[in-house]
Amino acid sequence: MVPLNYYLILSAIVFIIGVVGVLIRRNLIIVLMSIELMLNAVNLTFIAFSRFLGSMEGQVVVFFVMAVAAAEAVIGLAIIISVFRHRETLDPQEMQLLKW
Amino acid sequence: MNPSTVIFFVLAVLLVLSSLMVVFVRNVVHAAVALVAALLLIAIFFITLQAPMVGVLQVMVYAGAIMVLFLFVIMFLNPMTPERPRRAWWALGTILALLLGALLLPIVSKGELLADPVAATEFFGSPESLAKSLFTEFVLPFEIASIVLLVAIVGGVVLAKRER
Amino acid sequence: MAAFDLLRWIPLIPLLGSAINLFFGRALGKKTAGALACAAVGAPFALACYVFWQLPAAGIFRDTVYTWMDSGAFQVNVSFQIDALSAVMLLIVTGIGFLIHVYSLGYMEHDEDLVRFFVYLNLFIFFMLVLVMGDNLLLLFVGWEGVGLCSYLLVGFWYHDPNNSIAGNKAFIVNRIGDFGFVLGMLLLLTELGRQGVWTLDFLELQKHASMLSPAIISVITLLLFVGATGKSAQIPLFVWLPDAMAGPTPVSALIHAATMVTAGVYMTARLHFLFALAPETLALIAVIGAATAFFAATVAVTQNDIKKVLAYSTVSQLGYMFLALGVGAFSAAIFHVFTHAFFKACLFLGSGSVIHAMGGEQDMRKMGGLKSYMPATYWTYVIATLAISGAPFTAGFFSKDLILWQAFSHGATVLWGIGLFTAGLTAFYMFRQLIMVFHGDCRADAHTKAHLHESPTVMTLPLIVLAIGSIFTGWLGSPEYLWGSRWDRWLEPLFGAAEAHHGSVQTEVTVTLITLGVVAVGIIIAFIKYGRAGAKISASATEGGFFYGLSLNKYYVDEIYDAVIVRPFTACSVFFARFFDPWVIDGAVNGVAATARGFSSIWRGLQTGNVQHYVAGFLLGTLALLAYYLGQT
Amino acid sequence: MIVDVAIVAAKAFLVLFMVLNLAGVLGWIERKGSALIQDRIGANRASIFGFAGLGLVNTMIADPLKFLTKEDFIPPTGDKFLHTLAPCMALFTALVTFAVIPFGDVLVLGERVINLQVANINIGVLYVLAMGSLGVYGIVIGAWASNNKFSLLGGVRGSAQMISYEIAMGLSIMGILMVYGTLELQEIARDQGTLIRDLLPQWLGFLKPIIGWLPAWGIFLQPLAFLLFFTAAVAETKRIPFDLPEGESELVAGYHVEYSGGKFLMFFAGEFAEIVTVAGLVATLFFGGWQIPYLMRDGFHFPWGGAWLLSQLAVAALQVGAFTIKVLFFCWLQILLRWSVPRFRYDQVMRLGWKMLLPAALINVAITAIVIVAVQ
Repeated sequence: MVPLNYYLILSAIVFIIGVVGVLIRRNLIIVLMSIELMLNAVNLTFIAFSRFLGSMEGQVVVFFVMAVAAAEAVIGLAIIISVFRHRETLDPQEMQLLKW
Repeated sequence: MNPSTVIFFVLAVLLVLSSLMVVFVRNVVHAAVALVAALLLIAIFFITLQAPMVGVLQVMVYAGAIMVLFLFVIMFLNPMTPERPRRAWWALGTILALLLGALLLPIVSKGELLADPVAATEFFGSPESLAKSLFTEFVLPFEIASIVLLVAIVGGVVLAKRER
Repeated sequence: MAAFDLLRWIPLIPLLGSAINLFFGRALGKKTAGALACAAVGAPFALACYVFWQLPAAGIFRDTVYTWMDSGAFQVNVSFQIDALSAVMLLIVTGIGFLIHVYSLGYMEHDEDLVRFFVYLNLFIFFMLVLVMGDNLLLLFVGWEGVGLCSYLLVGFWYHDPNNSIAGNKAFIVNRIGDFGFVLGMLLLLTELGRQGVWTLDFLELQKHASMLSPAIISVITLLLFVGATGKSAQIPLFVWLPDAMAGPTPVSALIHAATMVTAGVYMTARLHFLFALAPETLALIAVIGAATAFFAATVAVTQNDIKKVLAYSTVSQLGYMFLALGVGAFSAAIFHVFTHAFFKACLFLGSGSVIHAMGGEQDMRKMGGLKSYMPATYWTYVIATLAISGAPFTAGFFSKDLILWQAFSHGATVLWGIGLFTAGLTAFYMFRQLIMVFHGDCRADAHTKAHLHESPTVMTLPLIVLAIGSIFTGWLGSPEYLWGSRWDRWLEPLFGAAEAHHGSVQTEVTVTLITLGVVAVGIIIAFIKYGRAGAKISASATEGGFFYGLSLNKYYVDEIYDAVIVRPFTACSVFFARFFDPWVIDGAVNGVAATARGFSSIWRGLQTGNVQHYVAGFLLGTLALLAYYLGQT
Repeated sequence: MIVDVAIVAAKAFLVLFMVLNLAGVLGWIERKGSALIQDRIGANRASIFGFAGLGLVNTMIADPLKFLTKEDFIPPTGDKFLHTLAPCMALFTALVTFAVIPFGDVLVLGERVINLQVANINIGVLYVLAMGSLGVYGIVIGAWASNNKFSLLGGVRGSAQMISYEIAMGLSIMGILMVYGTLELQEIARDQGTLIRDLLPQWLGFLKPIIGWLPAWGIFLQPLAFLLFFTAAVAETKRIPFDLPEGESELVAGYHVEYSGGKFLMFFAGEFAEIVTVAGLVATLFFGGWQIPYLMRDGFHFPWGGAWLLSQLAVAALQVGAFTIKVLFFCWLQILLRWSVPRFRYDQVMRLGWKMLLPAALINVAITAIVIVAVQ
């Protein structure tokens, strides 16, 4: 049986990789995908805890995370499409009109 | 090292590799395919952790629907202008992420190694057990989730519709 | 005391009527809206009659709807209460209100804004009912302010003419001064009683605990409350708004500015009689002001040429009588005069409205005359009401005014009685002057108006007839002891109790009455001598009538004096503040605060780059700090 | 342990072999069938050393050979890796789906109980749907990797179409899941062995003589679901009348326009494997799977009395045979459909999926729920 810590370390690594993606990539679609990666890293933690604590709650939470992630992806992609239509770019650093 | 640990490490290495590809590959489609691979690997992890229902749902929802949507949008927009990375920002981001790792890893790796405290039953993780918690204890969040999805559908249509 | 759930519907029905007409009135159409508005007052009248019939058995009805505010020991309920006094006012408000609503159907028939008119009118009835039915001073004040608002809205009803709006403003602002006194008095009462450990504004509670206050405090409180009463009931010095308020439609003048709202001050004083009875100085002042107002307004009324202005000053004068009665402690007599006055003054106003309606909007009496033959119903009802207000024997005014004069005399206020007596003569004179100028002699109207002269429709004459009947017989309820005795005093006895002990013998009383009748007769005769003769000079101007005539015609220049002494300095002061204080000090402070905030934010706004990834980095930094803190803890 | 692995491997091999060969056979059937429908001869050129008599065998061998010997062309501006990955994914998802479809009841050999199904997992239906949803990647990635406008258009069309019809397909299965109360395909197949008279409640007893003798197959319990599922499944295979992603007359060949040789063969075989899978699913979900009416584990028991006892092996053989015949029938039905119906327009495809199938599936679920509550 693989110990719980292994899963936690693995998901921490994946999570950090996702963070890096969100931080440095200049393509909104990849940023969004990195967010999905982070969500999945957290999901892995939930499932691992669910298994090792013998509680279904972790799996239920993952179920909800998936629902929310689906909604988030739909809205995020719709926003990307409408932004791309207006500005012909996917670079988040060029979308900075919303400031002082 | 028993077989399950070996399988774990093989899958873990693959997962980390595909995750790295998602973030560092230039081509958006390659990144998306790498993400699909990562999601499938995570689904396999779910199944090995006695969550087959969630695992299959992961394949259906994430790999089967969300990522197709991503690919669809990528093809729809077909953004071929290459990114112009900024070195300083890359360095900063990497340093911050490494710092996060340095702080996070000690937390998750310490503490006693739990080794299967609960003998997982056949029932655990099955559709019945998931449904039981979903429709009793979590029925309100479940209904709210359905509303969230409805709102997302409407919002997606409104946002992506070309205004006339 | 008995609980009675039906009570809340008495004010609610007019409110509902108002709301329905407000939202759906236009869709319903004029006829339906008008009928609805009338029904919304008629139904409470029926309820009021039922309540009145049931009242003797119960003593007091009370209906607590809900708790309005609950602050420590202090609690105010929205709660309605009917006792003998409220019941009388309730009948006046709903009964006469209903008649005037019906009358308005005819009077306002051709007006574009009929629906709006009825919305206001129903709203007024609602607030007036809250005023007379509230079981605490605060609820009374709500009604008090509400009727003030409706008065403002209705005076300026024809807002296309700026003069009407100005008159509305004047009514509102002058009332505000009085209301300020009212609020101060109420707050003082609350805090002073609170200091004794009784936090209440409930009338019954107040009555129970009134004796806990020191006489000096009571004097101050009652004086302040009386300031409120002078505003609402048009007494010196705040009477100036009432003549101008005649700019509103005539039914409004009849309902608000003659029968109901302006008597609110009298009602309030009577309602708080237990307080006023403990403050003899205030009562004395009230008596003096009442008598002075009565006399003063009567002298003005003598020379006015506007048919409604005469009635307006007459109203002020009659209100003065009421306050005279209050001042000598004859609360029952004051309310009795409120009751009879409501009938004959409403009748007079509606009659004048009928005349104005016939004359096509003309209000100058100099251009009338000889209308007797054109509009008999209006004429005869007008005659009856004129006789009643003049105090002709066995009319309503005879009983009520005589009672007041007798009370003044018997309480030893001989000088005030003398003034009242003289005023009675003046009243008879100017009322008959008006009657003669409007209905007798030759018609001085131009040919066009003459051709259109007509009797008013039945919806207008019917209320007149009912009110004329009331102008005679309502007085019979309060006949003196030497005739058939007063049902009125017996009705109000549980409330005002032995406060009204009659002094003096029957002989004296009869003698006093005869003197009054003599003075009244002299006034009538002079009126006929001066204006009744054929070819009498009707049109007089200020220059040819002598000094006093001019003084009276110009209302003693009170408006001008107020303008010079109060309004102009006040305006000058406002201008100073507007020009200098506001832009430099106030705006400077506000702008300074804004500038300070902007100055500091210019330092920090660099953080808001608009770049999502920068925000994510900030996010991450925060997470790192939290994690580091957590690690440091363990 | 090793024997178990060997049995599973054998079953997997058997199924793979059968499906792939069936795909080959279907290729020939399609050629000949279309020729029959269009009143021509068709597929008569393949000959082995001049011998053209064995049309089926010849074509089955000649087709793959032809593909495999052709040049494998990759567009120079395309993406080499993904171009190769795409057909593999298409074929893979089509083949692995069959793993959970049972082709027979259990076979008892001595002490060993062999489940005639490659993998018996308790969420078989979901697995089918999940693999079906992965199938879209073959198209999308292949289309994009070709770097061709036609193929990209085909890929976009394909992904939209497959996502749309997946929903209707999943919801139409929902009725079946509610009726049989399980996600296991083997369980579903087993439950269809009962007769309707055993399911009828007391107050519907009068129906027993009329329909009580029917087996409780999905087609009888969920007729609407069958129509919806079959339509959606055909749309998922992207064949006429739903072949918008290929659209030969508009997009040349759609997503596989830049494919040739072995990779094209994989797409080609994947498509036929999908047909077989759909047929297997339809048979399992709605037509009793391996069930033959009144055939129990020990032989036939007829509702009107009487029995015909059979040995266990014979029963197993009968079951597998019945399943095969059902699968073949539905394969033939799909091919017949393809050559009988014209292609939809794209908006019609979308309207059918979202405005007709989806609401109908939802209504079906609602009605099923009400009926289930009423019957219980």
